[in-house]
Amino acid sequence: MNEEISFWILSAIAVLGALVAVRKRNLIHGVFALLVFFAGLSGLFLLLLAEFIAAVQVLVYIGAVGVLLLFAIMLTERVAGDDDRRMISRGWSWGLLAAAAVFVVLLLRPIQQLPSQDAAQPIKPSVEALGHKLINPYVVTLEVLALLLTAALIGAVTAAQGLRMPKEEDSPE
Amino acid sequence: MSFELLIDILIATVPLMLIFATVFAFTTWLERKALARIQNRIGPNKVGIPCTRIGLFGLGQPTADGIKMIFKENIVPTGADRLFHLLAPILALIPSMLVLCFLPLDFPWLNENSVKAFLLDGAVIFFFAITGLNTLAVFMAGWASRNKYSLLGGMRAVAQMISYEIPLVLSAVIVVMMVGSLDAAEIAGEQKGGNWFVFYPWGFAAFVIFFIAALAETNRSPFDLPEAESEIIAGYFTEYSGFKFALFFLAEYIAMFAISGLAVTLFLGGGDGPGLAVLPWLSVIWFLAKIFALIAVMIWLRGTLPRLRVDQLMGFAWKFMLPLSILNIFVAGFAWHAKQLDSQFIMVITWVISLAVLYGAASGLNQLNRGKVRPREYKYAE
Amino acid sequence: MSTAAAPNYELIQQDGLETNLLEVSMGPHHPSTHGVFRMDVKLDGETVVDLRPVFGYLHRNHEKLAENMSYLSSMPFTDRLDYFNSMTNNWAYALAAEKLIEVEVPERAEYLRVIMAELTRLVNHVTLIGFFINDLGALGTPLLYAFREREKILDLFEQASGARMMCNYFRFGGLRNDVPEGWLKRAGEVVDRFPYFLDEYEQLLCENEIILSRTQGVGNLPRELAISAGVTGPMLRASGVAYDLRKVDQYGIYDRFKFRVPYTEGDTGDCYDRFMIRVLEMRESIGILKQALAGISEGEIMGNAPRVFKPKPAESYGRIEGPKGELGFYLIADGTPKPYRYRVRPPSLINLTVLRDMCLGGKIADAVIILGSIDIVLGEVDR
Amino acid sequence: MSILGGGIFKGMAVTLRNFLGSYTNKKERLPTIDYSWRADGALPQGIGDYPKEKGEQLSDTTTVTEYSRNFPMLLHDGGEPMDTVRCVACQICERECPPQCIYIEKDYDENGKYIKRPAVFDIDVSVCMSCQICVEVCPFDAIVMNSQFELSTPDRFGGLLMRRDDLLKSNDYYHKIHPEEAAARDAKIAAEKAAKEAKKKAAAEKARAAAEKKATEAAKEDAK
Repeated sequence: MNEEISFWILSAIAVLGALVAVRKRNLIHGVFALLVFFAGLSGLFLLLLAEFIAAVQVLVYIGAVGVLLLFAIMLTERVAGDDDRRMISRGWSWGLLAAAAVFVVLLLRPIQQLPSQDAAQPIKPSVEALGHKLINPYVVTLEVLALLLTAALIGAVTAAQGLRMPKEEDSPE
Repeated sequence: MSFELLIDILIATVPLMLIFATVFAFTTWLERKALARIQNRIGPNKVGIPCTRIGLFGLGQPTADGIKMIFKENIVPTGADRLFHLLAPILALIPSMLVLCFLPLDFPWLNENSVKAFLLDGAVIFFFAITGLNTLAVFMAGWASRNKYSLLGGMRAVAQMISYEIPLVLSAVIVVMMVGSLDAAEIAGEQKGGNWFVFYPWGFAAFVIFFIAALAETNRSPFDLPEAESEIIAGYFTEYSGFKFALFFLAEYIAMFAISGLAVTLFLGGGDGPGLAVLPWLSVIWFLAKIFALIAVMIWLRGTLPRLRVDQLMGFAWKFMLPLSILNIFVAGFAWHAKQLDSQFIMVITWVISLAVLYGAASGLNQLNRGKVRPREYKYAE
Repeated sequence: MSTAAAPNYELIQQDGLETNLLEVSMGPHHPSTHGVFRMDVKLDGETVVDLRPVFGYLHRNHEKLAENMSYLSSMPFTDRLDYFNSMTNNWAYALAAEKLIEVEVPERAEYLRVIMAELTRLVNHVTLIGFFINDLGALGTPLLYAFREREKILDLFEQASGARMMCNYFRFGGLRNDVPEGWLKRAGEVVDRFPYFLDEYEQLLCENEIILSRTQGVGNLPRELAISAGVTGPMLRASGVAYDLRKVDQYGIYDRFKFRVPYTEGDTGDCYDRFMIRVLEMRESIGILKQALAGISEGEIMGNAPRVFKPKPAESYGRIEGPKGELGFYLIADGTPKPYRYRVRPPSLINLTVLRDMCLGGKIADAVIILGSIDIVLGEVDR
Repeated sequence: MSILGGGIFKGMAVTLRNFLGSYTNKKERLPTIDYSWRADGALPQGIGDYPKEKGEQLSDTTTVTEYSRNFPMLLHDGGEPMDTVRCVACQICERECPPQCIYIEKDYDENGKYIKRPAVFDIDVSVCMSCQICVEVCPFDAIVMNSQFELSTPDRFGGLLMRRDDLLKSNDYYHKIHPEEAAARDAKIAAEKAAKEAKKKAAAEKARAAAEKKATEAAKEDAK
């Protein structure tokens, strides 16, 4: 019962956040609405007893991606869009159709195949188990990802280096 | 929702809220008083019991400040984003309050259930995840104020908090590595009986890095650039007044408690201290006392140091703290493996090597970063 | 020359993202502009690309007022020029007027003038350093230590002249009144105590890594620029020119004292040099004060000068080494009791002219401390 | 630099010393609060807690130092103030006052004859800058500086405009607030008076001699 109430509340938050994020023309508002969506999602993960995923959701999506988005937006013109002018695309019905199609084709079957609530085994959440999983079967994936991120980091540093000010010809001693 | 669970949650949270709000008020008084004494002033000494001349060392000052703050006019600049201007202080307060739950405080009135409500398996990672939200609040405040100084302060805050989060987490990782758990209670339990991690070379280095990064995370001097008064007026809360300002203030102090509490948990043995065998509830007192010790050091630093420049701040994080904390992880791993060998001689060697490596690296990085900065000699003309 | 210090900003704009410059009007009510001063700053991120000083908010027509009143009456107005150093302002004006009416200053008065001027220098430098560190972001601790010591000296001023800051103590031909009994002894105590405070101050500040890295290499002022801009005082000495009017002019009785003039070795001065030169100067001032307090003797303190006079048509320029630089008063007398022309050469204003050259290319935080290291008082800048 | 952050630790030692010193060594560390270091001890009791502890301790004659000056006052030599007032309304102070805060009108009797005292003597103390120039230029030692400082008033206009009768203070009061200065001034006045009298005497003598001479000459003339 508790879980159910929590689920509906969190889902409502997530859906509302997502809707606002899509419809707001003010980019900053949009980003924050998106972050609300992430927060709702993180709550849902928590409800599934996937603590680590929930924490990572907050850490990565809200903490890192959100800030990244904000930084990116600060570089654009006209941050504060006109909220009064609603975004109404002419082809919105096609979008709806596409969404429905995605739902039916991709998601409907997995949802139907989910085990019923009674049959589901209560899982004991453990970070340790996750760690073992990461290190044992998925170690190559992890390493590749780490390498990729390192490459991105180095690339970012190099890109930043290129913008450095030219040294003065006669720097005073 | 079962009624007992609700009661348990309330029992676990309400005292936390009350204790830390009271402690916050006391800390503002302490800070003002200590800073005043450092600066050879007396500090607040008039506000005591109302309608009398009894000063009580100015202990009524926080209350008076609070009342003043609540009744001050709430000013929102023209053209500001009113919604975000309102939300920012609330968003700043919530994460700071929330993470207090993850501190392994053994209140005597807590039963097994209510403890379980918060002692998550991954408390440490949750801690970092949630404190990271502060950044957003600060940015929100800076952006919503429609003030150039606020925006500058907000951008500074975001850059600073993200940069210092990395050494913060990396130094915490060492403890997690040693204990093999992200559970705060387990980490504190591992250090029972004076086996505090700060007494190890790698632990000490990690503690120092953690503390410096914590100063930056909570915008304390010498890293108080987002609210640098002499440069950008008050940074992101230039345009805040009244109760909203008070909320920011509260959030900042609660964040200080939270991060000090984490430092105590990770490095200073949690609630460990003498006398626990006789009176188990002393652990709460010890815990709070350690938090206050850290906060006293923060106040002391604030009374002494000027602040860094923004590029030096970032340079310090990336060129000094980050390499050192990564090196520290290696040193800790090395020490951990040496410990498994269980030999006194190797232990001593490990100690010496860790100390030498850490100190050498620190001073080397220091030299590298400081360049030609030295005290100078001057000439005299007769 | 002005562009030499500023790096080329077009390069940043070239291959990077296109960013807008942020124009910030720092002041007139910014917390660290030392009064009602405004800097219109253009920022690229946090880097200062352009800076335009705006002043005049405190303009009160000092020179014109003085041209419409008798010589004596504008003496109290000189207090209000640089309100930290009223004694030295008085002295410079008294020097200029004394040249017009040619009066002798008695020896005791000369000694007292030196004592007052050097105490003023201590007051000015010690508070300036306090404010400077405050601009660096310290929470007022050095400033309050400075105020603690300044309080003792201001008490001396109060006992001698009746006012703490607006002393109005000097008169043409001497001083308004003699110091009260026991004043010299008390002054001696304060002066003897001062080096201990300076030791502590230096210990607190001079080796602090944050201060070192914040101030060294920031706000470079090359020697040629300093000379050609007419910069004087500690700022000029920090740029490597050992120029001190106390040595050059030897006005008053400065030729009787043994003291040295500290200056920087190289040919550029940065904020740290300007700060250190002031610290070293305070030590020299203490030396002068000790000699003056030992050498002073009893006697008259007022020469034979009338209160209100009509000088013969003439010009005169009186200048002294004020704590901020060369403070000069230029007077043209036309035979009436009022000066025909009264002009002040304010060191604060002239030192401020190099602000832009020093700030370009620095961070916004640097601009604040560079302004702090120039040592301006807006009362003198705007007059 | 021998140790990392050595300068910072040195600074922290200084602040710690000051922190502790503010409890143990008040004379050195808290001079603005502890007044005992002032050698002259001129500060009256209770001034340290000024707005709360005033009352009788801060009387009219409170003075901080011998030369402390706040706003001018007019001196009279005792008795009925307007009979013995030293001011003759010569208006020199009005002319010389730098901020021009003095306003004087001469007093005339019913015949329109100038009597040597001011009919109106106003000082706008909201403009006055306590510079003491009026005291110095006064040839009659009539205007001196008062040290009274409790002048705050809610009345912006009348409250800060001191009229002649507010300004009149007796010489005894002056002796109380600035004893040395008053004594010196009295001595100077006495000396001037003596000199004047001597001069007068001499002049009278001379006149008499001249008159006698003239008389004798006239007598001679007559005799001729």
